[in-house]
Amino acid sequence: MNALATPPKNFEVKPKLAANGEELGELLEVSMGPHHPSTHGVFRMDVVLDGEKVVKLKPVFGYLHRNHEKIGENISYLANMPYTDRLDYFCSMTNNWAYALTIEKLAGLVVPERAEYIRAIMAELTRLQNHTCLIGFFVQDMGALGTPMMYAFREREKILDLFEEVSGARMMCNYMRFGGVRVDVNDEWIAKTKKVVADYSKFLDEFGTFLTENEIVLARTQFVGVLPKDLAINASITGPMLRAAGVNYDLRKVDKYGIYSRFNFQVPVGEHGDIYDRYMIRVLEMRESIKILEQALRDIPVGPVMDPKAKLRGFRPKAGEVYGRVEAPKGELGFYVISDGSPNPYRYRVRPPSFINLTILEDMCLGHNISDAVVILGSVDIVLGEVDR
Amino acid sequence: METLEQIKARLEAALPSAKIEVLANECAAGERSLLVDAASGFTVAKFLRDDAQLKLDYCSNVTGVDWPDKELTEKIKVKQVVDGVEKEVEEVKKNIRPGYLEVVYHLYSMGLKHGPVVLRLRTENRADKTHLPSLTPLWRGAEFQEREVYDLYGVIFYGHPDLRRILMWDEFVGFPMRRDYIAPDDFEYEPTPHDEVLVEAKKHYPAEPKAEVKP
Amino acid sequence: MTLALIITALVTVLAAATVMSLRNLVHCALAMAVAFSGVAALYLQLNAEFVGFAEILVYVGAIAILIVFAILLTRSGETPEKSVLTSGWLAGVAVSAMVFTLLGWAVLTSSALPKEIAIAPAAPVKNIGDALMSKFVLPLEIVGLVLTAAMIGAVIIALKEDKKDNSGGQP
Amino acid sequence: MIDEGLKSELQKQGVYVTTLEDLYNWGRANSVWPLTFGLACCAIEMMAASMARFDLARFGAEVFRPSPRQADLMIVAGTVTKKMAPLVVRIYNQMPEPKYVIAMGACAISGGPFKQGYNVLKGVDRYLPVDVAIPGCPPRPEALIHAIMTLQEKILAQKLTGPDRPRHLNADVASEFPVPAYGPHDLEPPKNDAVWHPTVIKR
Amino acid sequence: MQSSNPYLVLLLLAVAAVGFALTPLAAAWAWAHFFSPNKPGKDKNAIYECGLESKGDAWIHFRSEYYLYAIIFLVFDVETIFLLPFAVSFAGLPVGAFVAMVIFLLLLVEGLVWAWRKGFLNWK
Amino acid sequence: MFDQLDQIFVNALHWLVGFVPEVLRPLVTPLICISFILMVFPAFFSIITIFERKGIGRIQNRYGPNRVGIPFTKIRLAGFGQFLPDGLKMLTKEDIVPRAADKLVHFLAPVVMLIPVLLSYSVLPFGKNMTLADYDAGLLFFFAVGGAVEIAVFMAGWSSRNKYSLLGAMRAIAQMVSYEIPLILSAVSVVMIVGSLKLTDIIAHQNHYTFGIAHWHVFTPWGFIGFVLFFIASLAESNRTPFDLPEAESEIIAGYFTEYSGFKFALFFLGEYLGMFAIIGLGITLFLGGWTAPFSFLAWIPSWIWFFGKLTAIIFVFIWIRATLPRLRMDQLMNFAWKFMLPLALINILVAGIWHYMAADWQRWLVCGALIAGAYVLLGRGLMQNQKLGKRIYRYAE
Amino acid sequence: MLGEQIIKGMAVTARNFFGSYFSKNRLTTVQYPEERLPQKGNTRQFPFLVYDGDDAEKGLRCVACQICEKECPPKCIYIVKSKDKKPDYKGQPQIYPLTFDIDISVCMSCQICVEVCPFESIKMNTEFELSTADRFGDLLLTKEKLAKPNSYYQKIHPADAAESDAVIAAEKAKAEAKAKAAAEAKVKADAEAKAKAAAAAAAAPIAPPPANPPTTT
Amino acid sequence: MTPLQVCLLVSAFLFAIGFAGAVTRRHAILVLIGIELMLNAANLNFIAFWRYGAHPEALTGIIFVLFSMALAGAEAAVGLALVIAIYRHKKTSNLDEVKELKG
Repeated sequence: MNALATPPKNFEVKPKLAANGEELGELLEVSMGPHHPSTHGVFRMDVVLDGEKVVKLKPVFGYLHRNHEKIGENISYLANMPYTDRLDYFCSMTNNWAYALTIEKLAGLVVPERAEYIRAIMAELTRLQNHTCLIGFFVQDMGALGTPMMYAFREREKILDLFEEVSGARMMCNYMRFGGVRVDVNDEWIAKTKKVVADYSKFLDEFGTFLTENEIVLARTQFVGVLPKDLAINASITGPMLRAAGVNYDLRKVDKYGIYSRFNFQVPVGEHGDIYDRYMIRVLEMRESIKILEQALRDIPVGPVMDPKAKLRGFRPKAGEVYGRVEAPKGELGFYVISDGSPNPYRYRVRPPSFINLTILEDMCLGHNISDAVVILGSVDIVLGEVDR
Repeated sequence: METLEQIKARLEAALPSAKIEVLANECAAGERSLLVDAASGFTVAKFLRDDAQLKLDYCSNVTGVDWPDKELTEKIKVKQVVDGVEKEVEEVKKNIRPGYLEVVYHLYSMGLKHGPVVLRLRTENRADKTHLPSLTPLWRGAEFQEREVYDLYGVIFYGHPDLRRILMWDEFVGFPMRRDYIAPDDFEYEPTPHDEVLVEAKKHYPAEPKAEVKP
Repeated sequence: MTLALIITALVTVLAAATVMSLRNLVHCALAMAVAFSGVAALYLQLNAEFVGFAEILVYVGAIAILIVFAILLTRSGETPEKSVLTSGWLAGVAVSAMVFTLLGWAVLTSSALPKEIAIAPAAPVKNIGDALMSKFVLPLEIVGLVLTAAMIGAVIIALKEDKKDNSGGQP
Repeated sequence: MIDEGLKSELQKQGVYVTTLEDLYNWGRANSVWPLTFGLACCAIEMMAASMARFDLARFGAEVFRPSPRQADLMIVAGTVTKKMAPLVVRIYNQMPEPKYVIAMGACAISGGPFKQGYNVLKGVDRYLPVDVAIPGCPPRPEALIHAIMTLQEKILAQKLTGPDRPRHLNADVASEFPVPAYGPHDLEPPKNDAVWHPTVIKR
Repeated sequence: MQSSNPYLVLLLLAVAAVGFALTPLAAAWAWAHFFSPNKPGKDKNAIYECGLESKGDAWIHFRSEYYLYAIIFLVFDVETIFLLPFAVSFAGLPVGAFVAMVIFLLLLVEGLVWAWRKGFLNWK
Repeated sequence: MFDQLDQIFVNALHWLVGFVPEVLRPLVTPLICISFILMVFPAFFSIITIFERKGIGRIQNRYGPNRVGIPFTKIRLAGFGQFLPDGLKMLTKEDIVPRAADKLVHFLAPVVMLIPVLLSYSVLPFGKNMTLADYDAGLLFFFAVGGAVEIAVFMAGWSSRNKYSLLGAMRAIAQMVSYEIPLILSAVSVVMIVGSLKLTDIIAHQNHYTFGIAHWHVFTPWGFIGFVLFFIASLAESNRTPFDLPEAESEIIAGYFTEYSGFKFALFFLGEYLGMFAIIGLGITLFLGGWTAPFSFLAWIPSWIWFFGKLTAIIFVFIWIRATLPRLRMDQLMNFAWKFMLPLALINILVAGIWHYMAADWQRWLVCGALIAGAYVLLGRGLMQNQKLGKRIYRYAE
Repeated sequence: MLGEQIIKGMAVTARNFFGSYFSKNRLTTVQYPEERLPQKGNTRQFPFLVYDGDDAEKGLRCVACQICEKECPPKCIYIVKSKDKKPDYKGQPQIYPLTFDIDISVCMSCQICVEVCPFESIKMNTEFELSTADRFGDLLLTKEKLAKPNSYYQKIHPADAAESDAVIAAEKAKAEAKAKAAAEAKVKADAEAKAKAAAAAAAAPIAPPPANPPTTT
Repeated sequence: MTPLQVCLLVSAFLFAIGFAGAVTRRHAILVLIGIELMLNAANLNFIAFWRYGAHPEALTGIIFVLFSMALAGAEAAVGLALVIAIYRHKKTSNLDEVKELKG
């Protein structure tokens, strides 16, 4: 558009010089991704290697930039709901919730109690399946043939069955609405969920024996990719990654959105901030999720699931702006919406946790082996739909 | 947490040169924001981050907003001499509010667990004076988000360590998230077109065959 | 028997000639592996089984790898040099041709060479072991010492700079 | 339209060609190794299809090869953005013949829900010849299995000789497609006219 | 199964291995020649690098660690050609010979321990 | 009768050779044997690939290939026909050689890969009297040609001129080189006790029974740990998980054969598997009594069945490990070889010496066992604690 | 001890291996083309149009109100209204869609069209075996391909179908009641008018104002 | 020609080739390869003379070759290490250039 706006091109790779000014082994510039088995989609890292050691790593984004925000600004508030499913396609329920929460904040809608319970149940189920799959993925990045992933997906299918039963779709649930949820759950479903949740701890036990103390897993993860606490806060890291770095910051406790204040659960916190901590924090979080689920399934009240004031069509919130956020499995998922009173948002912005969690990818990978870089990326837990939007 | 007015007062006391405004928000949530002039944006942000009472050490969300030129109409009464007689005449005056780009920061405190404080910075216009200070030196978390704002809106952050396009390719020209961006034309096959799409799609329809004169 | 010997000899000689005439160093190293295999085959023809296998183990399995690594580490494999030969190559070739003629002449005409003996001697590993651990214990220990010294020396020579760097240049 | 000479030739070869053709097609159809190539949401369902519940392996198609050199099938699973499209085409070009493309999901077929976007390619078939398209957003894993079965049927019906033989058996048809370049707003060219022949629907 | 020349088997095996590798390659070539022609192209025959155009050369100067391990390997490989005859005749040897071999091994191990202590065995 | 069955192949060979004129016999006999090997082991390879895919499938709670059987029929053979279409397809796949590659070396690499691999089959005893060539230094020969595989791997990786290939090749060589030493040293202990490098002698040494139990070397302390070392090293030598770094999919695409397509790729696959069979065969010979039966009452089962049975069993363990474990990192791999396996193998040689010099009673077991176990635990702990690895306790924030 | 946990991990995989021969939970594969998963309650794939009765053309519930077209997030519905009208199930004359196309190569199965449809006419199908080699031919579903009888709907989503049938029945009843009431009122009014007319004719010369017809909402 | 003569001729040829390579080629690694070839030539002589010599049972030739191999290995290790070290300093392993740079 103007001359000033010409973007600078890729930065030059400057070889790291040894102390005596002598060059080390020649640097190898390798592009990992976008078509790479372990970059969780079309993520790309431009890596500069010295031998196998990473001396520079630049993430390259945009290979899945599908203009989510632009589309969101061109369609109505309701029509945008199914698009949020496709942000973090593992966790459509929490995406739905974050978006619904934001718009409810904007329009001042009140969610009935039963709907809040259902939302919490769905969110925690999502967290369970997301964390399980993540562990599967990242053990696969470590080189396992996929067996952990198979087990993870085996359990995931059970949760997806529950989602499908209620919302109709396995992944893209499009389940929540402003002021409640779309469909009520029945008792049969609750009974099924109880069974899945009860079985889940058994599965986690087995998964734990399989992986948690496996010597190779320990060797590959402990003291690798350490993220210091201060850097984590400064770099706006959220979610399990932040807690693994030792910061007690869980939006379910801080913001107490939904009805999380009613549940009795704890926030596990790591010490070293390495990959193993990130892994273990997720495992422990799953245990806490199971606790929440048990309480929620026990206490769920009877009642309506939609705010009677909420309108499906012709929804026009008052002008203003709002930022709403929830603790999605990957971290703080925020939506920032500016309304100008029309049926479409004026500005619609997603604050994707995994995108911002990637800020310090280079810091974590420098000096480590290329194999570690892959595992570190796996432990960040990214989903490209969310990173690039 | 302090109210925005209190923060504003303390800021003004500490940084007299800063021009700070509290913007209203009419919607249910009522999250108001601090509008800071670009020149003192960095110092204000640093104050917010380092102040012991605020300790906004966590920059959650950075985003750009595009406000194109807007025609504002207002009715004003103007005294006019009509036929020698002074009269009050109502006149519709059209103002063009010049457009600008806005960058919004949502700041929280992790230690004190409060927030958000919404910080806004505005560029002078949307064409050539789109410079703003980068807050990446204060919050690493803003790095990619500012890059994104640069990529999609064209705000140039000075002080940013690595300001490049992030989502679009390097050869791309223009800023696609601006409201006046025109998407490239690829409407060759649109079986279910509507509105603008229909207009675009029609451009691709083959020319009507000339009506043949049948004997 | 002699025919097999001659064929093996020809292969070896050809491979060796190839080693010294190819431009690409990696090709040279590979041809060298073939040449050493040929030498090993010659040993086998000469009933020296253990030595033949050891030749493969040491030369093809280890030294060839070492050379290949050295080629990669000095970035010599990628492009052939502009001029492969030293300035005085003609003299070198002449001298070596002379050496070969001389030796060949000596070999073909000498009467001091022993005639082929009827019973081919065998060198079972057990005998080698016995000999090694009795008569040749001292040389063995010395070889051990030399190997250790070579290892330490080579490691120091090859890695000194890297060591220095790692103390100071951690990212 | 087979000319007479060729026809008799075919009849002469008859049995031999048929058996060879059947064996060849059978071999290809039952050993479809996909490329490890996930783009977006659909990739998860693609993985789910190879997982325990649906088990793509039963068809011998679980050998996901990470290198295009060893893969037969490219499952374009997810949104192809304009930034990604040149890479998709290049990876496809780098696969050895015979190779197949499955466009999995709405985005890969037509841009799907995201086709309004400025950075989304409206269908991978603008640049690549798609063999099978699976609608759905995302399609169920069973749908992917169904698509692979459809592809197998398609392979089994292919002719070894004759003018209607598939591309890879014909020396005159290129097996590479030009890789689009990044332009100031769009890819250049925005579509490959040799591949993309949309029907015209007038509204 | 002894033949007149015991090593003929090796030659035959090597030839068979080459034949075994070349036969299917020849068949594949024939198939390609008669039915499915190879169609090289600009992109197809480019180096694969995750779908991007390959930047820089792969043939670069590697770090010296690899060489270090090759050296130690060479030394131990050489050592085995002494160790194996020793092991074969071990049963008939006096304890002194065993001790001599242990000393020989210790000499090598000393080098290894030195490298270990100096941190050369830490892969970087 | 059982002897007949045991020697069926040997007798068949003699019978076949009987038709050949005397002059040609030295040539024809090995040729028949070689063609036999070339038929059996590739066939075994094809079956094993299906076996592996199905086994991994079962471990992962699914079926694995179960549809493809005999072509043009509805017979499915539970999917055991899957290798046929795979082979057919690879045969008819286009062959791509990168433009920048060193074409000659690129072509030769898969061929060269097969030579040492097949050569190593010459000394393996597949059954009683079923050895192609029983050299006096057979074991050394095996190790010598085994080492030559590295050259083929290097050729493949280097000639492709692909970054991943080259990284993979470098990794492969470094890894194979490192694990060859423990491999050889763990075999040395066996040689010390047996007193021969001849593989038939080694089996003969194990082919007698006390209380009906065979004297396999694995049933002694030094033999057990030797077997463990040999097993791990053979995992590494055949590039199997957790040592599959040279073809680490999640890091360097497909490693040194990234640029190989069509049947050349299949040859690498074949070469790797054949190499794996060979090295397992050697392990069986050294520690698991080769073709002998574990119990005297089972000795009637033909020896070749025992050999292939043991081979299959160990391959199953390989598959099992492959389906279970993640991969090590390069430095850990090297550390493991040089700082754990090599010292342990050296100690094992010492223990084998002690075992030889001590009287054959329980004290010998105790001393050797304690030495081995102590060394194992200490070295293992050193390896883990050196990196401060271990279980962690987590706290909960309020 | 080194390797202990690895062995434990291997025990887990071994348990799964052997378990896969005995336990259904350990062998979760559903061999798709032959076996199928039972259909989940609300499962959805692509929309279809419901019609009552046997004739797709006549019984189509859709009245071409174009709400779904407007609300569809990816805009994959295309409707052309008819110029003429045909009677709907209530017997009222309604316009109907001349063209009703859904491009399922774009559809994101979000179900918003179903939610916003006031006429219970668009519903979600469960059919997913739609993969095709002909993208342009097979993936643009026309009205003919979309129209499915109500009985089909009842089969795939019995609960929802019952609900929607109840809604329709209620509306129909309401409409009938209304029509009946209107008819009755008309009859009554007619009768009254007649009577009054007669009476008036008989008695008075001035006719009273006619009674207001009963109004419903 | 007796087998011994064949062996000796091969050995002489190997030696000559190795010598020619070592003298004429510029590349340091090739020089080392040449030296290895010469060593092999010597070894071949040892074995040949052991095979056709007077006292084969003494195994002196064999043992000597084994030692010679060990030393060749040591030589190769150190020599190549030197090449690498020189390369690191001078960025070349071309002997002519190394000489020039020295002066």
